[in-house]
Amino acid sequence: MLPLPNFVRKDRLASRHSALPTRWRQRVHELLGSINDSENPGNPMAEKQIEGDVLLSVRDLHVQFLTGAGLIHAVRGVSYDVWAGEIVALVGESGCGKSVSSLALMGLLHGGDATRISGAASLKGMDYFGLSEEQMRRLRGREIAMVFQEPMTALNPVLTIGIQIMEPMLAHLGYSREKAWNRAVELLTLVGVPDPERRLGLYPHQFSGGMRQRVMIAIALACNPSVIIADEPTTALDVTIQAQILDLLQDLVDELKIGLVLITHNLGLVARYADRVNVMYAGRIVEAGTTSQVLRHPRHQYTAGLLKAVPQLDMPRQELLETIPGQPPSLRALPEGCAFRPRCSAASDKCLEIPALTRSTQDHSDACFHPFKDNGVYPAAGTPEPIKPAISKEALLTVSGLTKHFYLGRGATVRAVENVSFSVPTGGTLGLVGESGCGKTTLARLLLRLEQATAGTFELDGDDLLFKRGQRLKDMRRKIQVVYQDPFTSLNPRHKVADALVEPLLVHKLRKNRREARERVEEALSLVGLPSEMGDRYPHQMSGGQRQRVGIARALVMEPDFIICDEPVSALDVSIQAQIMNLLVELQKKLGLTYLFIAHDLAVVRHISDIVAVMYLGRVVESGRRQELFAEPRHPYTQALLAAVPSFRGLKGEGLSRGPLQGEIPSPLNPPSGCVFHTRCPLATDECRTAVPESRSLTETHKVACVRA
Amino acid sequence: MIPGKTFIAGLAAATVIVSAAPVAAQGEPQYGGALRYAVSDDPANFDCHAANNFAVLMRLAPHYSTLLRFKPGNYPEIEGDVARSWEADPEALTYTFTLHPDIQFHDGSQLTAEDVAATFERLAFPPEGVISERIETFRQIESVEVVDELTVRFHLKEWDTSVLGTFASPWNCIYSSELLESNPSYPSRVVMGSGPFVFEDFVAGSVWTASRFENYFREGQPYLDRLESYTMEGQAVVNAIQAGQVHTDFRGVSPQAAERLRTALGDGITTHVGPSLTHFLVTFNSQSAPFDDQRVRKALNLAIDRWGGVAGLGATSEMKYVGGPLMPNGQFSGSDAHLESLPGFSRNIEKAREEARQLLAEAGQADLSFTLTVRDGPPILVDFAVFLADQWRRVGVNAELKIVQTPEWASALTNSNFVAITDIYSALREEPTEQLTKYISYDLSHRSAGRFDDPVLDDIWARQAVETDPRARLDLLRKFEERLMEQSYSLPVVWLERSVAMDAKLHGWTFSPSNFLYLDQSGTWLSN
Amino acid sequence: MLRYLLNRLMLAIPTLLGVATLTFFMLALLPGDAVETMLRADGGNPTPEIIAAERARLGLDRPILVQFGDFLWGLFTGDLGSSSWTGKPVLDEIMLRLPVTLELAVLGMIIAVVIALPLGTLAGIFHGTWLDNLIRIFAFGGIALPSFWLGMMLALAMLWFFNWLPPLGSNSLFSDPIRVLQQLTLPALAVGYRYAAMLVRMMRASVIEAMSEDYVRTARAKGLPASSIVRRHIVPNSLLPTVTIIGLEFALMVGSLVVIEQVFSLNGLGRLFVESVARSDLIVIQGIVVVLTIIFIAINLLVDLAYAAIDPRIRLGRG
Amino acid sequence: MRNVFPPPSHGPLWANEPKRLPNWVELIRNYPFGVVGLLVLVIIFVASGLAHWIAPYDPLETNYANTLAAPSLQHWLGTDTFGRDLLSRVLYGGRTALFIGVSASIIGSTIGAMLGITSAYIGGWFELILERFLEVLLAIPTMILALVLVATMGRNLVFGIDFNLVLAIALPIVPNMARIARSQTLTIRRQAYVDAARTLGFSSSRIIAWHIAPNIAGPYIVMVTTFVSQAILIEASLSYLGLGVTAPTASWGLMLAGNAFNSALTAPWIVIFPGVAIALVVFSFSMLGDALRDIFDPKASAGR
Repeated sequence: MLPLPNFVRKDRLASRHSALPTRWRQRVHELLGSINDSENPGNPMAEKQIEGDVLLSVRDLHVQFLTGAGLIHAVRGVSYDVWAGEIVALVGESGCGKSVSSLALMGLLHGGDATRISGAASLKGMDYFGLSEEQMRRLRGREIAMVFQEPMTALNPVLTIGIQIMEPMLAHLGYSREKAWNRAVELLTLVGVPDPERRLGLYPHQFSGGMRQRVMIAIALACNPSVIIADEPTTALDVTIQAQILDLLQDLVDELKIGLVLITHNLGLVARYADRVNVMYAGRIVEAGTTSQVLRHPRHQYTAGLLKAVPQLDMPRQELLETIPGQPPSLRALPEGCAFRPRCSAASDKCLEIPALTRSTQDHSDACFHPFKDNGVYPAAGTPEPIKPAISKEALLTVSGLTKHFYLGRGATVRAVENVSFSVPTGGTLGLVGESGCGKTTLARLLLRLEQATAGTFELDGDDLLFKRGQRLKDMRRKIQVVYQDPFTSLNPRHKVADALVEPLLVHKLRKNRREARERVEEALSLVGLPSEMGDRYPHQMSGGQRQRVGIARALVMEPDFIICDEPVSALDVSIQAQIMNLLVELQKKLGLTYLFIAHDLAVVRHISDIVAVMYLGRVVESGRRQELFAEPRHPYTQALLAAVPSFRGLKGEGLSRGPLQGEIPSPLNPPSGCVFHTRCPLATDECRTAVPESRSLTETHKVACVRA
Repeated sequence: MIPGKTFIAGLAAATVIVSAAPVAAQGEPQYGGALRYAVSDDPANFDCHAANNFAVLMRLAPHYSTLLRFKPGNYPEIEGDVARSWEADPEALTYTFTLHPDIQFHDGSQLTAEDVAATFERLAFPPEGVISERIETFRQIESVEVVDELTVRFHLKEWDTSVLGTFASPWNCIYSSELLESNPSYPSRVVMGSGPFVFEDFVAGSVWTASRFENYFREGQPYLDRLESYTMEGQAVVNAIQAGQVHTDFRGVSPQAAERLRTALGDGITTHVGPSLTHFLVTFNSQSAPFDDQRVRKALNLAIDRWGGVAGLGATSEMKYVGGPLMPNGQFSGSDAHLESLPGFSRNIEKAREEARQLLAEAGQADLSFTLTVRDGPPILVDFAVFLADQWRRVGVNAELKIVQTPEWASALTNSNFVAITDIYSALREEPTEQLTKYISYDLSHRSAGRFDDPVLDDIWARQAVETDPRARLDLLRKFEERLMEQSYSLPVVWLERSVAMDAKLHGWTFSPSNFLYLDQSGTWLSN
Repeated sequence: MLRYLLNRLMLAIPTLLGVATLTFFMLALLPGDAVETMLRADGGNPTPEIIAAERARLGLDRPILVQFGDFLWGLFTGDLGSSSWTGKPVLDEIMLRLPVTLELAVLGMIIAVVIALPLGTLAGIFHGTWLDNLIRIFAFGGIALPSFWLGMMLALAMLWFFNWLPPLGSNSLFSDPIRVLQQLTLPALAVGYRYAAMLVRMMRASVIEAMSEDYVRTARAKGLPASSIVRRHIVPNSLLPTVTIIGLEFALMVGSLVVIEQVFSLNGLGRLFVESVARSDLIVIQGIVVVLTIIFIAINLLVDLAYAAIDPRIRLGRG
Repeated sequence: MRNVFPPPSHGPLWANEPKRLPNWVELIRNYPFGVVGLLVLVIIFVASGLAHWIAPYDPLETNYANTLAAPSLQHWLGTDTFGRDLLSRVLYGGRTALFIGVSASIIGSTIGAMLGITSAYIGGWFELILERFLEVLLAIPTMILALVLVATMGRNLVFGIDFNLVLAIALPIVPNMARIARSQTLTIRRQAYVDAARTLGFSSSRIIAWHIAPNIAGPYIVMVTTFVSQAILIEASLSYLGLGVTAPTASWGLMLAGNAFNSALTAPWIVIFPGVAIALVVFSFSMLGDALRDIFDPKASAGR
């Protein structure tokens, strides 16, 4: 293993300080003083921990940006510590300051005087915020490293990954190229990239997303740093790959005694991997403690609300989710006092003051005047739901043998959708679940007639829609509507909300004139819980949740029978997800709508669907009623998916199974022969490699396409 | 340097050096050196007989001899070139030429009467597939007879004194009869004559090189070792002269450019300035309205302030002299008083314009508007058209310029596809019969641009051509001018000045009013 | 990689055919009789018989589609017809002038690249500073100054201060490279400046964009020194869009060549083109357009090669 | 290299939001070149638009008694070889340049944008054929294409403006704009709101006109600005070669054509002022275009 860099040794700290300009020396001492001063308003848990094995210590970190839109105070006094060999999670919704604070710690923010930072941070006891940019640079990658969210863009496309892994060693450790190369081979082996010697000569585009993230981790590990900050390291990855990557990080932390800061919005990941957790809201840590304390006994109202709002696979399904009302605050105009006050059911006048983070037990603190009382939010991991009969026998939508091939020329064919059949009962919801590239979105586009199917039929109400043209296609379009994933791109930025909603009514002549159409639009807006004055806004003047409501209203004005929801909540913050899902459920009840609900999140699908179909590489591998499929998954892929989903019932160290699925998802351009899943399947036999498994009926509703199930 | 100051100084210094300085005044010729000069265009092919662009002649003249030539240093006197002597016999309608013995072609063969006869037969009676641009000039020739090896006799249809000048035309390059026999169009591809310089190489678009012909028949000539002529045009020429890259452009440069060169190079530059045989004219289409009305044509003639124009434009451009169809201050021109009495030449422009407006009003064309077709080429052609339009604007007539490329312009001219068109006419020498072919009826002369039919005018032209009494001929010419300007079919407007700026080291070249002469460089030499 | 190149080559063929077709019909459908205008190019006065004979000689009396077929076949066999002005094969006329134009273009391109890449990089990494502003003004100047004006002013300045101009005549790059350099450097500066300006702008924009890319953040997180981030991460990636522009801007540079060759009396294709326009020598015009298109396509092919050399995603294919 | 990534200041925080500068000051600070370009253009537009009233002389009015006069109080920029007032000619020349530049740019860009949007949206054979065709046009160097066009089409004066000249300058713009519009449309087409419009049963023409075209307005304006400068340069070059604007119309390129440079050393004003005028206008359009690009496409100016 590598020696520690000598410049961070404490005995040399003094001499380093003397090398700094007087102004800075003074500043460093001030800051050091303030850390040792126990009255600082920072994290009370930190007091005793200043010495010992603390690797990274953050005190009262503030970050401000001066932007064209005004002053943004993104981080407002964040303090926490990271010890060797532990994973500390920073969890919160978008804009809570979790990423900005870590970039500040890495010294990666720039912008000169337009960005201001105050507070202190020390690595192994050495305050490093006062260092010059050049000294800071020597620390980055050497002592503190970072893994970013987007493995697709975080690697330089024109350099081999070998060079990219070797760079920090050459820059910091003065290694010869040969030595760096050997170490790079070692590192790739360590992060689980097979055939490392050959792979070092390859370029990033020759790697899959999961592999790239492993390379990123290898880069971070190159100089054997003491702290790694992982900023949403798996958000862009599929759930089975996510588990692989986090298991890897967990192992590295255990083995190398690194301190890992895991930044995430996913409470399930926190539960499964973090030792301690800091919950952030509007630039502050509102609750901190060990993972079990915070997740099992949340004290801040926000934490509790968040935990309730997220559907969990291992908890009984509720008809409606409990939601946190309102929108996350804008950092430019925070509410006075506790930032969560306007959304908090327990808020009182007292909350007009800013609550300090105070310790409630040895390893748990919170910043709430009215802490949440644990009154059975979490019934024990429950009995399985009883299997109820399907809502309706009568199918509104029947799809059979639907196939879509994209021809790329030179004989290359992407089999995006292959022989898919299912039906959706009137008034019911079919949940379609699968990882990226499984064909679920293509399927939606086929049903919407945005793509023309290669083969198959689909009937709505007994009417075959696949080859309709002209006016009849237009009529069909009225009956089938869609809610898109990304509320930022699904609304035309140049049209006011009301205009966007009035337009289809007039085009389809559903209303005689603009005034009547406007009335209908206001009706639809109120149905989705938006005040009618929202109609006069442009999309960019609204929040993500509001836009998604507009997207739903746009589908509703057409009075459709059938709505396709294409990942409608995956781009939304956790607290907003629940609101939208509840809205969909309520609308279904009220209007008797039928849904096709596409998602990659199994918990969300379980929450909302009556029938679930699991897709893998263009095929439906298993389908059935929600209750039977989740209680008794038969296909090995379904089982693996379920196992890979982290849930905050199963905490770290509670003996969960590891590494559910190995390998990568094969390319749909060149799918495996026989059963497409056989390359990753633990049960695969020779038969699976040759024969395409037929869909077998296990019960009247439960079908599986696997010979071994 | 202060620009304004230079400019004023320049004006004062203009037109100092007088033209046609005798060769002797320049001292003893020195041998050697390469003459580099600019030529504005490439030859399409190498056949003198088929060409009529002086740029072609600038390239070809040094390679060929002619029967007679204009005497160096003594324009417009004519002397023999390959002809040692000649006899005219008006009774027998013959010209008999005796050639120099010992004239060699560049290929070593002897130049004999056969070659002269073959050349002139080719010019006057071109065989199938050969283009001769001189058929009209030689319309008087009946036949060519080879008397003996050194004697050739021309039989004419009728007697014409002007024909002697025609024999001196530099266009009549003498070709080898032997080669012509095998291929009548060899001259278009091969340069092989008996002139002072032997063709070396031609890079299209770039440079034409020639070297001294050691066996040139004139003793001691030529003086130069080499000729290099570069294809270049416009501002690049002046730049190149200034930088010393070329010695000169024999066509001449604008006074403005000459002034610039004098300023920059001082004594290093010699400028030969004098009147030119080139003039600009404008022709109306007399066959169609509104120019079928003489009043309209005359009004437009009256509106042109020729005197004022040359006073201003002459300062910066070659448009320097006012004259009728014949060169002002020449052998055949009338007095200033007569000129000023002609319509359009009055010094009292206000009165003339008043009359013009009145004529227009009478003709019902008070706000006439028409298109003037203008040949694109040297910028001065456009400037000329701008001048005309400006003059007409002052009597309320709007002339829209239509600037076209030379081919389209030529087509418009011959097909009478124009309303009004500008034209340029360069003559070889002062010879009214030939020069006035531009101004007579079209059925008599294809050179004439105006599609009019005026027996009166034609009659005067025919009479002066055969008039042997010089005074009576001059009177006829004045009558011609009066009729022409009154009818205003085609209007001579300005006569150009020729100003050739050359490196002061260049000597022995003769300045003449014509661009076409003295281009064989046989007497040209460079001092050290 | 090879397949990528072949693919590019195949794509060039329809473009070339299209250009040939377009120019052929544009010129063939000219109003008026082309032959007659050609014959008058020298101010001559041809008789109808001569015109008819010439038409027959050039094969212009045949149906237009037959002529077109002939033209395409000629193109295929390297026969672009004969100049109606000199009667010589158009290909010869063009090949005579091609070296100068190519040398000038390449020299201009080299000057542009040598000037533009460092300046663009500097402007990009120091964007918003006075240095950036200076470089931007330099670049705007290159875009704004008309080439002919700049060329003429350069020539006059040379005359004024040094009484020197580039040597005249045709010089071969192989026998006398020094003279060729003397002859072409000044005009190449005039065309290269504009070219450089375009590249500076592109390079600057690409550098600015690259600086905010995730991989640069990664490189910073590794603690690499700024110089090596610029050298290894920012510049190679910024070169990609800039290299594309090098190919595309060539088309614009040809426009400058047309006037610059005029100004410096260079015996190149641009000058031949302008002269042929004045002589209405349609067959030469047609030939030049086709040849320039081939050069343009070839240059873009080279650019694609360079692109592939820099970008492993193309060199090695996807995944 | 030190300040490549200027580090943030580890200083005291802002207690309150610092007072923001007025919008126009911000604009000047952020886009100094763009603001200068805009101002110069406004001045030039006004001056040449009002040339009829501002110009001290008629641009065609000759004075043979006062040719090539140096700049003076009577003639601020001097006179040319016809004794015409150079200031008036420069002003009227601006009118010519701007009219031809702006109209050619708008015509070319609009046709190009329509073709680009339509082909990208409709796709299929239409796109394939159109794309080939545009590639053909793109492969012919701009100036050569314009030259061939003016040489073949001849002149066609409509109200004193050579319409064919405008077309010849506009045509090379078409494929360039079409390419840009096409790539923009392909991006926009992938946006969910276009899909949404299709699933709402809107016709293609409605989607193109109401949903795609307005979202291309930004790049369109940027490109129109860029192409104006290109068009002005081409007009000047064509006129310089004698194939553009017809004399005696005042045009900057024409003022430099012919023998103008012969007077460059004796009467430098006649070549300097028109050259400077061209450069200034193109300079300003480029600066404005760059600033507009930064404003409409913040990605290109990331990190500002």
